[in-house]
Amino acid sequence: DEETDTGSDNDESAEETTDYSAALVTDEGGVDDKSFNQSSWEGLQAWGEEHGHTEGEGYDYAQSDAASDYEPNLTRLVRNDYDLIFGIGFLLEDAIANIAEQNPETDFAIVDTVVDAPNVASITFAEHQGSFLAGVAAAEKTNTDQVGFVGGVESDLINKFETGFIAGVKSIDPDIEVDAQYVGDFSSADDGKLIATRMYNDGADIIYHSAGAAGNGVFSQAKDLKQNDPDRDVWVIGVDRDQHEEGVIGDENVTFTSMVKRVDISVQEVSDLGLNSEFPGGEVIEFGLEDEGVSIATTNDEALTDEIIVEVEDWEERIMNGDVDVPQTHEELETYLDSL
Amino acid sequence: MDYVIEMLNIRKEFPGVVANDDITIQLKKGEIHALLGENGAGKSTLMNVLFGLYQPEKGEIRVRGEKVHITDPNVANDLGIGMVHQHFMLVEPFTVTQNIILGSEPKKNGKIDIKKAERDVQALSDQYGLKVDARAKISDISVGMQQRVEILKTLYRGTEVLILDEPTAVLTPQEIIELMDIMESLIAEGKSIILITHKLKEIMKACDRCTVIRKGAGVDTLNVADTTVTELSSLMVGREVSFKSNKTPASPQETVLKVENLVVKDSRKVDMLKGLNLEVRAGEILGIAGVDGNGQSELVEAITGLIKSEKGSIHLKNKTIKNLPPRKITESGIAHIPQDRHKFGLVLDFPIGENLALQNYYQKPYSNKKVLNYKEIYENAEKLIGEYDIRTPSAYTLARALSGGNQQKAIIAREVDRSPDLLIAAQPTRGLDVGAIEFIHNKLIEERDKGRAILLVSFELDEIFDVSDRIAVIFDGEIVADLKPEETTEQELGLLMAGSKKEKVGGE
Amino acid sequence: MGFVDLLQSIIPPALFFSAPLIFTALGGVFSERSGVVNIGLEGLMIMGAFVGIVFNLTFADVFGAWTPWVSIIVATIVGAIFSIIHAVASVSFRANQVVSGVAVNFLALGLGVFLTKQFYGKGQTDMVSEPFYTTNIPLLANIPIIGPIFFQNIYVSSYLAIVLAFVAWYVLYKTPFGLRLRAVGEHPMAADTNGINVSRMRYIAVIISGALGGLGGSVFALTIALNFSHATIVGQGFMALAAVIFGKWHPLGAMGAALFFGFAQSLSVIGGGIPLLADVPQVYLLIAPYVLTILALAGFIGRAEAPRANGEPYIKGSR
Amino acid sequence: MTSNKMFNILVPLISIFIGLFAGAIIMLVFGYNPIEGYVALWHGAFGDLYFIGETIRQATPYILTGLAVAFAFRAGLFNIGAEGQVFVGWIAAVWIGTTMDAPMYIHLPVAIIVAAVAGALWGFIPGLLKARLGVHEVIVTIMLNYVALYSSNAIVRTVLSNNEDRTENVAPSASLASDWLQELTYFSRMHYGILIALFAAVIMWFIIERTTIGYELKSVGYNKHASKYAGMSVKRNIILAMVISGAFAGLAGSMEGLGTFQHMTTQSGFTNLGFDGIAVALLGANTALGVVLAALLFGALKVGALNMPTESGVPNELVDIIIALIIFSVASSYIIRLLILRFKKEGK
Ligand SMILES: Nc1ncnc2c1ncn2[C@@H]1O[C@H](COP(=O)(O)OP(=O)(O)OP(=O)(O)O)[C@@H](O)[C@H]1O
Ligand SMILES: Nc1ncnc2c1ncn2[C@@H]1O[C@H](COP(=O)(O)OP(=O)(O)OP(=O)(O)O)[C@@H](O)[C@H]1O
Ligand SMILES: [Mg+2]
Ligand SMILES: [Mg+2]
Repeated sequence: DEETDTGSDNDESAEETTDYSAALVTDEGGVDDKSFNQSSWEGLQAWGEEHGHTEGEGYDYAQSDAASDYEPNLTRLVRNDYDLIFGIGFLLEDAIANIAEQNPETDFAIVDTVVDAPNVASITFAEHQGSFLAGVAAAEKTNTDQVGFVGGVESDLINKFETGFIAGVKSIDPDIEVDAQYVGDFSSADDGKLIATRMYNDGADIIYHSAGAAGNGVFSQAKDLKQNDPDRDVWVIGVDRDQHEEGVIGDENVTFTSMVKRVDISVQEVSDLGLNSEFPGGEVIEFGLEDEGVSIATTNDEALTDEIIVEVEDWEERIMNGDVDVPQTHEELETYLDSL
Repeated sequence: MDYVIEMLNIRKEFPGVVANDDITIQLKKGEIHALLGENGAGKSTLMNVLFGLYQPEKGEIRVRGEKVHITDPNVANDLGIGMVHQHFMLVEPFTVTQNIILGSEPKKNGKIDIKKAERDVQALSDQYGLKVDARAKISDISVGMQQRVEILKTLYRGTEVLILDEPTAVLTPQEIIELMDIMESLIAEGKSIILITHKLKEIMKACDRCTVIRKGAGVDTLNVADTTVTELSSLMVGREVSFKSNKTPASPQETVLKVENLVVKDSRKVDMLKGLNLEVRAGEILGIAGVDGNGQSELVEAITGLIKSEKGSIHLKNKTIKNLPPRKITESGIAHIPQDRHKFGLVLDFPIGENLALQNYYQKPYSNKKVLNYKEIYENAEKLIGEYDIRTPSAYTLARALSGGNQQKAIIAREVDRSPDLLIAAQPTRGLDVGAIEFIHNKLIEERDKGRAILLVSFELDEIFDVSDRIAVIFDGEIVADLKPEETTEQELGLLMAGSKKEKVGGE
Repeated sequence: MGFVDLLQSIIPPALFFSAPLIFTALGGVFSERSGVVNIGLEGLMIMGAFVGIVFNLTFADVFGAWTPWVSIIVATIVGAIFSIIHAVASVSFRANQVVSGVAVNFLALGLGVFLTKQFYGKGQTDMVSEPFYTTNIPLLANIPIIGPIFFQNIYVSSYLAIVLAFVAWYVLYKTPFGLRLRAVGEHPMAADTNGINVSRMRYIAVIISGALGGLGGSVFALTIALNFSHATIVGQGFMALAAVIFGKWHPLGAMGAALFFGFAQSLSVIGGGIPLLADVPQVYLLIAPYVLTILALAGFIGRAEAPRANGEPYIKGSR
Repeated sequence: MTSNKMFNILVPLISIFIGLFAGAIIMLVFGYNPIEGYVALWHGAFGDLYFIGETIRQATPYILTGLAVAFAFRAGLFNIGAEGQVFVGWIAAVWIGTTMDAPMYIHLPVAIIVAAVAGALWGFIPGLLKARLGVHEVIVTIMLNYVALYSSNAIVRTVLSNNEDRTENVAPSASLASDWLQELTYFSRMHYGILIALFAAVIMWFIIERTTIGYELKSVGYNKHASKYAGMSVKRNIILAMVISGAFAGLAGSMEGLGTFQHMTTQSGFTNLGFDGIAVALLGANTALGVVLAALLFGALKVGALNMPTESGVPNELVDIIIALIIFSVASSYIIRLLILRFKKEGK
């Protein structure tokens, strides 16, 4: 079922083909991490097909198995004459900076962080804003006045998720407790499950996770509680993509909502800009609530009731208006909470 | 034919060695048949072929007249052949019973019926007067008892033909006498025995016939009644061997080693030496006689610093060496031929050349500022190999590949060559053939004559009598007698060693 | 939080955390008791997790609620088969057993992810729809104090692990097979001269370790991770190996060690939720279980002697 | 002697062949073109100077972790902890690299030495526990891996940065990067560390094969009792072996910190440099030269593998499978020797 780069007799190309090609380099998650790597690859695939390319000719990806693989992967794509190369994830920051400097003729884009170089477009997302809305929804939903946050490895990025979420919860009701804990890595599902067990035991009924594969443990625990007591309210808030599927248990679903980050849209958009010779080199493009760069999944409409959605939309409004400045760091969070 | 076993024209090769070449041996029912040969002559190999551990390249084996293929020990067991190996085949953490039943366990509901097994073992032990404790752990029992466990193992499997590979090398004189009795009762039950030994006296005493092999080839089979020790030894070695060392009387000089009131505990905190006193002078050989387990190894290990001494003092030429690190002690002038050559004496995975440097690799000229000088190391090794007639393909051969006798010679070469003030030789001839023993005894005497003090620990009364200038009897952690060999008898010594007669020693 | 409450919140999670480690460590005990070092436990768990998940995804419709059980059985069987590679290399080919074990780890991870990509076109499977769920053990769960601690919200697989540890103990210490297996690991030549087929015994032991490793991996996947990817088994096999040694190569010891890891981990997670400890930097809680293990070893567990012939290929007639 | 030498060359070559051959069959079975796959692998590893540079860059830490594991093995110890020792070496190197201010001829050596010392310390703990209390080094090193991972992440965030995910870059005076090497290799990240790694290999060879220290370590590894009898301190040697082993792994960490990355980020899991080092050591038969060659092979396979999906559509996990098969084959050298012998006999 695999396609190779020989014989490109793919005649389905609806649009006229173009010369502008784009590729991406994943971080260690790989293109099928069910997270932003996958999402960006889906975006690139869609873009490629739209413009009559085939994989390997016109669009492609390179997967990294270790941090040291980023640069060779980027370089190889440069050598293969791709016009635009994405680095997916803040982990690639340095690699992009280096390779962009070495290859001023090529366009680069970095996702989730900022690289200051004329040929690099920085794509960031307002995860804190999306997480804030998730927090609002959680606060509206919780019956126990206690919710949880499980992070992978503590980092600036994951802190944005945490602080945004806490701010959202507290904006609704400062008395709701938010219990935040980090796994220490992104892979230990067992530790993730231990943490979720503790949080649910201690009375949390909703856990927002941003812990990669370790987050599996959160789903696993929520589903187990649900199985044993279908009437109990246990919820998970997914991250990056709509994790509705992960929450399925029989006829129920423990995924309350997900903080969706549309890396695919950003990849498509930046590629299009490049194609139209409008590549935003040197610029930082933040994808926020406006362009649905980040949003709250509404798939589980039973759980995410209309009232909650109304409330969420209300806060969304306020954020977009600039009435609310969502904190991104722990310090900002302190100030924000004091201001409540 | 009334042969139970016939091994005809057996040939067995190892890479580079023909261990057995066209050897024939025939065992009559109800006889004790000795198998005699130098170290490395191929005795163990031949018996391992019979026991199914090795497959011969050529030759034929018949059991009770029928041609058989002994493809593994199972087959041998089924044919009623049992073997007690030179190195015991016992699982140390297991009990006596577990070792004996291993491989043919009595069962009840899928579980080992350990009660029944223990009863059976005890009954069997009593039947042959083996005095074995069925529940003891192997690691807790004496070597002699371990050997009886090995014999029990074969009896338990219904052995008709018992192969004993150097059973007496590790036994005390008392244990040897007991073993002889056991063998007699086995023969009385209609079993047959092949006995490998280097002790010609034992052959003369216990055996009916004897097959001699030399350098892998069969030499002859004789009726023991019709031969002499001298004939056997010259058949085996190919020359005359003298059994009495022709040494001159000693002329002891100053005291080299002085041990006073030494107390040593073993790992279980039991006193093994209980205030022991001892003196060895330059130019004399002091033989320590005693039954195994009376503190000999603790004495040696305490002097050499391998274990800690609790109380008392150890002086070497007026310097105290008690509880110094082993290296300090060796450097102050002690060399040590250890009792357990595989455990202490050699690094089996080092080439023989590097083993010969084990005590001096850090000294000039073998190394300089921590950098080894292999040229010097191997030149010295070649020299020792030649001088001590160590039979090895080269100095680069791993020690593991050498025969036991040659391993022992390598250790002796290394230790003696250091010209120590005091040479401690613990069981230096264990398992060696008569030729090698002669060589080593002469070496010890030669060293004595050079003015060295020699402390000889041996379980062999012959060796003690033959080599020592003075005999100290050790019993229960103390020296209980200090005698001149020419002024005592084996009987008297035996009584002293058994603790039934005590003589005050040591002046203090 | 009262002491009973504390136990109630520590023990059940510790049990689910420990169960996969117990299974796998028991496998390690069998293998190493027979004299075959098994660094490949990690790989065996990966294989088990992969098979357990793939089978579960494929046959959930067929087996319904029995799917997880059938899945772990299949994973056990495949684990057993997979481990034959280690047996062939280290028993028949006299390979350095550590090397062979390392290769098992590489092979399992490579094969697992490679096949996942072949089967699903992506490097990560979906979540299974029929995982294991916790249950209350009838009757026992109602015992006061003990019930809530040990018999409520427990994965049956955790009990299976504990029961299996006792079975392993019985097999190793009470049956002819166990006696032979241990003899082979202590003194293979002695076993050989007693008519025991050393190679066969070691093959059996390694295959048992493969079965139990596969079981451990699949239980991990079906109770905790719920899907398979390169990040499903990351170090659990090594923790199981540590449990083997910690437990002094004894089935009950290994179980104890695995439970200890579970408790320590559970405790450190609980610590993260205790307000008193809220100001303690998280790193201390993260490293606590591992430091605790080292302290336990140094403090009162101490010296551990491996089976005497562990790691040495048996060559007939060598000295 | 000579035939032994022949085997020592032939066996690894045949093993590599077996691994690649089996890999080809797997590719065929799953509908890939093995020739394309291997061409892609080759291009990815040696396609031009850039990739050669990257292969060497990747081999650099592998050499050092391989040496670390091999060194401990020679003394009869199993260091599964190279992974953690890499972390502490890395963080220590970056610590010095970012905080100290000194001319290069002081700064760089200090950073490298401190990394080695940090790794050595991380090896000292299991060494000490083994020597004094008999605690098995395998468990302790496994546990310390986790401690190193989590601690170094915490240090990156709280000590070496202000709650950020990465440290500053090390000062140029502490950098192993080389403009010259980079230009030569079209900006690969190959750095002077390779010289340090090769030098370390020479050191290892020298210590093990030429010094009394190595003689003692090997002796203790083979037979503790005989070593004690011969006056060596078994405890001291166990500790020393773990310390030197840890130092090599610490150096590997400095290669990442001062060479490849120039900084340290929080890590989401293990780097695998230490675990792969076990395979490298064993593939290299625990000898210095063997480790260097095995590390180069590993580096080439790992770097080359990245190109396989891009150029030939073959998932790069195939390379893990190939590596596994090569290791199996090397491990089973006994049987390969047997086959060679038989082959030769029949040939005659
Ligand atoms: N497994 C083996 N591999 C290679 N060579 C061997 C092996 N076993 C024995 N040999 C060699 O075969 C020859 C005969 O050895 P064997 O052990 O049979 O001697 P032995 O007569 O029993 O000697 P000893 O009296 O020292 O026990 C020796 O040269 C020995 O080195
Ligand atoms: N030679 C052997 N090597 C390895 N395992 C064995 C061997 N013989 C038996 N076993 C195993 O040991 C267990 C008990 O074996 P079995 O029931 O055959 O005992 P047995 O008939 O009393 O033994 P035997 O007749 O071999 O002395 C079984 O699990 C069997 O698989
Ligand atoms: Mg963990
Ligand atoms: Mg012999």
